[in-house]
Amino acid sequence: MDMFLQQLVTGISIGSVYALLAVGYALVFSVFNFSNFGFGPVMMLGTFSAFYAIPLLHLPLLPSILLAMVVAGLISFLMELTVYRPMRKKKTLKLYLMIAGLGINTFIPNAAIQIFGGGVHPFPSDWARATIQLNTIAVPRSDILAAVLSLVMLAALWLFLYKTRTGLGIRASSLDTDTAGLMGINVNFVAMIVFLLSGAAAGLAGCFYGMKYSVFPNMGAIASKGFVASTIGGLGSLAGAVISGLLLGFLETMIAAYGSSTYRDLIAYALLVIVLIFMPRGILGKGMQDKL
Amino acid sequence: MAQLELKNLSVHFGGVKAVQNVSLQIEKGEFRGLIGPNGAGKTTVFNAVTGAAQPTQGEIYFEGTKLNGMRPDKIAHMGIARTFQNIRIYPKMTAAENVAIGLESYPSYNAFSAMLRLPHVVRRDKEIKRLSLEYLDRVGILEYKDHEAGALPYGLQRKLEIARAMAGNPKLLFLDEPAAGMNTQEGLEMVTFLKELHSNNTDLTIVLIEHHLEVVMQLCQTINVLNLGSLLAYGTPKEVQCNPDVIKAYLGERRKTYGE
Amino acid sequence: MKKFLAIVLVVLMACSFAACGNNSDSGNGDSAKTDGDPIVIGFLGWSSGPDSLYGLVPQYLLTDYFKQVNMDGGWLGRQIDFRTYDVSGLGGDFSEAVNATNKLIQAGVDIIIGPSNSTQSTAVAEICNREGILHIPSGSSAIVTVDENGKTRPWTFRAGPENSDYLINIANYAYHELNNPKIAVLYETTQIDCVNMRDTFVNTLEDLGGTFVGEATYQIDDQEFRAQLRSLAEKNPDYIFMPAMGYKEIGYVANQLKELGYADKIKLLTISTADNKDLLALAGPALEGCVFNTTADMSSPRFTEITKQYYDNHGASGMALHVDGLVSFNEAKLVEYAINTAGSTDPEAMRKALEEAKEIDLITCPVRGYDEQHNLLGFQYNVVTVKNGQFVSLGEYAAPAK
Amino acid sequence: MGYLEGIAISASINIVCICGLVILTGYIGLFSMGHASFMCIGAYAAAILTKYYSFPFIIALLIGGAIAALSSLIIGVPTLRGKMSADCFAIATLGFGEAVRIIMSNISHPYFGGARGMSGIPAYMNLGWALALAFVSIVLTLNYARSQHGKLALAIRDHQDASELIGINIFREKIKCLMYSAFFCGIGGGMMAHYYTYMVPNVFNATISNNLLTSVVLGGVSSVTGPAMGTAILTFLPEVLRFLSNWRLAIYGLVMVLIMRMRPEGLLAHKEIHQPIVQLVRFIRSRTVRSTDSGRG
Repeated sequence: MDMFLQQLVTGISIGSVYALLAVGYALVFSVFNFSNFGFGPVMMLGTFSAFYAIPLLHLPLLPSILLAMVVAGLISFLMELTVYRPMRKKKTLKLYLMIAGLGINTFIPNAAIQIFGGGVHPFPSDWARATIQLNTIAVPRSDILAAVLSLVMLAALWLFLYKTRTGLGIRASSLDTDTAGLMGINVNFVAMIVFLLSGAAAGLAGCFYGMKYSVFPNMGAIASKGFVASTIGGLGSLAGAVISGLLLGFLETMIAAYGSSTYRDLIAYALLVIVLIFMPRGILGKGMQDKL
Repeated sequence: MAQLELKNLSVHFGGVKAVQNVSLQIEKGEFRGLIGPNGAGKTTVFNAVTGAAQPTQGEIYFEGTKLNGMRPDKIAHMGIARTFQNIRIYPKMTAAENVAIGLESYPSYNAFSAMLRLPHVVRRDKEIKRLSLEYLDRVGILEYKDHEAGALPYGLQRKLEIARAMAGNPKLLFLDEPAAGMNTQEGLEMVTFLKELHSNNTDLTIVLIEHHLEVVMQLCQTINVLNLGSLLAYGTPKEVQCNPDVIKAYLGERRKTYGE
Repeated sequence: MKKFLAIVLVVLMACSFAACGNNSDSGNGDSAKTDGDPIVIGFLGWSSGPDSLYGLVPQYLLTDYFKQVNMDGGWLGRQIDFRTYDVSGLGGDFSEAVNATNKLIQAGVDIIIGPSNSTQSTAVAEICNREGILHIPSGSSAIVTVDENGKTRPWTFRAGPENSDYLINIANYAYHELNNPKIAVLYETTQIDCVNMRDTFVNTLEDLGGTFVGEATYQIDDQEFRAQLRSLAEKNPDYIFMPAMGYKEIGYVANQLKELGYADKIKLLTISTADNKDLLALAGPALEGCVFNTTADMSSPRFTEITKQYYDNHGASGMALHVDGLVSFNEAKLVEYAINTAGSTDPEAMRKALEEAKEIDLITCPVRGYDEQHNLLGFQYNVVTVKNGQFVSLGEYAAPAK
Repeated sequence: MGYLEGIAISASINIVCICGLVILTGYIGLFSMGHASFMCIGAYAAAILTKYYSFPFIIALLIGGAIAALSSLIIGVPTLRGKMSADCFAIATLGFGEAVRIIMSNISHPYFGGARGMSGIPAYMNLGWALALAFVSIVLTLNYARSQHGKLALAIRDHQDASELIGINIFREKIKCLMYSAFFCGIGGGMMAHYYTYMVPNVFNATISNNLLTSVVLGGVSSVTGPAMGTAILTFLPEVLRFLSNWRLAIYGLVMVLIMRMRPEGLLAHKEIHQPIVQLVRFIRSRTVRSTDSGRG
């Protein structure tokens, strides 16, 4: 039982990192129908900004997390501005956008290794590293912070999308980007908001990952788990992304505990593929039936 | 026995009852019209027969074979072809290649001979090309054979779709609003064309969905009227035109459109 | 017609390779060089991608070293042309290592040193032994110097420890010095070095009559070990042996052990990868009392000068000097010995020099030359523990002879 | 073996792999993030056949390809039967890729060697074989692409649902394309094994799969020679960029982004490299025919 609860806590905390990343993918996908493969570097750069800000500017933890979110948001938007927007203007296939993202994914981490060095560093916050003992289970403070802040972020995101005019515009664009443009919604503005928000989610996820594990130039590789989660959740569905992010975290930790750690990924993927076989559009995916 | 028979067909999408308890029979060689206001479920009937939508209730028989649950491509190969309300040509292929898809949707040579380009593949490809051109010629757009289909004008794309459907050598042809989006002149041309098509292929059954009543009146021998998913009336064009229910349904719809 | 054109296409492509590839290399493969020509030494390192610190640190050390050698007039009156090549590539396949090796050979390289992982060392060794080029890697698996038929590769000489020697040492240390503790193993199943180390360790321990209580595995790039640690903890080990290829994993395991509250009872027993100052920053408090069997004592005066120079020149790189970097640095000393003893860069003479060597003073330790399998004789191992957040050397350890 | 020869062999191996993926990605519009697994299967199969059973090289390659193609059914049949979206298929292949790598690493049978890999594979691969196989693969794929099979694949990519109503068996066509791609990746893997003579399962990781995908897309969809050229460029680029030393991979990524930014349709979308030449030849031939005609007249 202890084992189960311990793994549950771990599963939820890593799951919330996956969920935030998946939400970031889903936000961009819901409007522009492609997965931003340049998402890992966004997360990494956001985390590094907090990593340097804390000792250099003597920022407390929460403002530095906020800084990471802002920086990640801006970098994500910069990516949209310099790479994706010009390509979208030329009406390219989404596969090409994804490959451009893969290029970014090669470029930024390797440049970061040369600039920041290839070392692995702890996130500079002693507060987050301490653990709280609940009965027989050890819960790191960073996990509690991660769970709370992820919830806050997701709630804020939900309020923004469903209770504001800009949010309405984004949802309209997610149904049909071209028509939304014709209806007077500024698609570029929507793009800005969407990329800023998804970047912010990545920044937050990156800080949690850094606190829980470490900060290093290739930490963005974990974003691929977010991609898996957002796809399984139903591409473009935010709720699906959250559910499947948590599910993926839960599955991974539980299989490692009760199944086999050697074949963990194999079993996790097999289960996900089974989910996909029964729900070919993902858990909460929109039915994309061609209107004949 | 009727060639196509729908028995109490219902198609529901979630809570939406797109087609409700429709029964109808279509005889071989007939030219049938299927009309009704927007959202009456005409296309859904086509979709149910061709396998694009699953019937919630009821049965569909084609030449005595039950079509329910059959894979769409198998249905197509039983001799049912269709065109699409929203044009579905292959934009990057040439007109001739588009027709070739309909002509040979199950490849007649295997993948290995295709890779090696064996002599019989070359022969068959030539044959496909020749036949494709023949079908293009029959709908009168032979001169556009090497044009990219996506770049053709709207009316020609409709004709190309018909050519592609005909290339499958169907016994039953569903035409989904072939004159949609055309001006009067083009619409008239389409009417003449369809008339010729039917008179040249006497064995071919054609079912036509059309919004323009005039078109249907000129072409069809009998007409089914659908409204809100149910059959409203059946008869010759004359009978249907005078049916008060039909008039009401159409006027009602018109009032709604103008009212908005 | 089309087929003819496809031929033209392929030929054009081949020509374009030739056009782009030949710009910088004017040399040829002949070793008949005049005395004035520089000695070409090629270094292959894992210098980009996730584990770049294992290539970059040696690269910095070696570059500085050869610069100094050149300033002092070079060897045999000839300057050193030191070329470094990244072999990490995009995905860790060895096409990069093979291409770099081929390029070096074509450029008339005299000696190739590196890389440090066994997979790539083996791929490079295959080519060097076909072409008769002296190759000094620091990959630690047996297959680097001995091919699959058990035949020693004549041109490949190891610069670091060999797994069995190293792991026998660790297992002996654990059995004799740690008083036959209960030991569990946590290792990565897809990496050749990890699997080899695990096998040798477990076999040696069982031969000695040690207490091996269980094992668990993890995957490359894993960051979550709590499940494995919990299940290992149930077997009450005193030590968990972890032959990890990167210090990141060791840091994670240490932190998670501490979080789970096992850190007081269960200590880590691990290898030289852990001997890295950056690991202390990552998991210092959690490592208290852990034991690392490493290949050099970093605090020894032997390395004061090297350490000072490294941090003066490369302190800003964000990477600490690590023991594995020093082991790669051994390669330079072996090259120096081979060239100066042979008195020329004649491949056969250099090979002979190394094969017949009786005493070489390496960076990390003095050795007694090579055995028949081209493994270093008398390689010294050192034991390090963590006390109050600092590495403390427990001194050299040599396994008792059988 | 020379340096350029080595790169040319690498490029040829990649071209062979790409030839399969062209059909899967560029034609039928499915993309895979795990095709390295088929290279792995082909490599092991071929290597075991030549090393332990002394099969002739080419036969071993073909059997390796065939085994890879058959193994693609394991992932293809369950995922392609339903109308799984292309992205979900990508995830499924990603999982398959990881699965194969992990299983291969843990097989303890002496032929496979587990994580230690296989060494001492006969070095049958040389530049001649490599170029010949690349050339044959390109020709075969060009033939396939222009045949009815290729056209049906294109049709499915453009309008999947409508194509099924027109009478195309979507499942069979997709499986065929997947098997086709797995076959060529298997052959490429076999070539790799006999070139490096040593391999470990970790070589066939997700990054290799992504590189394959990148080359296909960079070369342009609905084209065979475009991706072949793209592959050659991407194989060669890291070597050309060696002068940048440690910044090499960063710049490689940047170049990739720039290429996509400049040519958002890929290098040769919907075109073949030899088309202009063929047209020119046709034009000249028609000229000469006409002139001889007029001469006779």
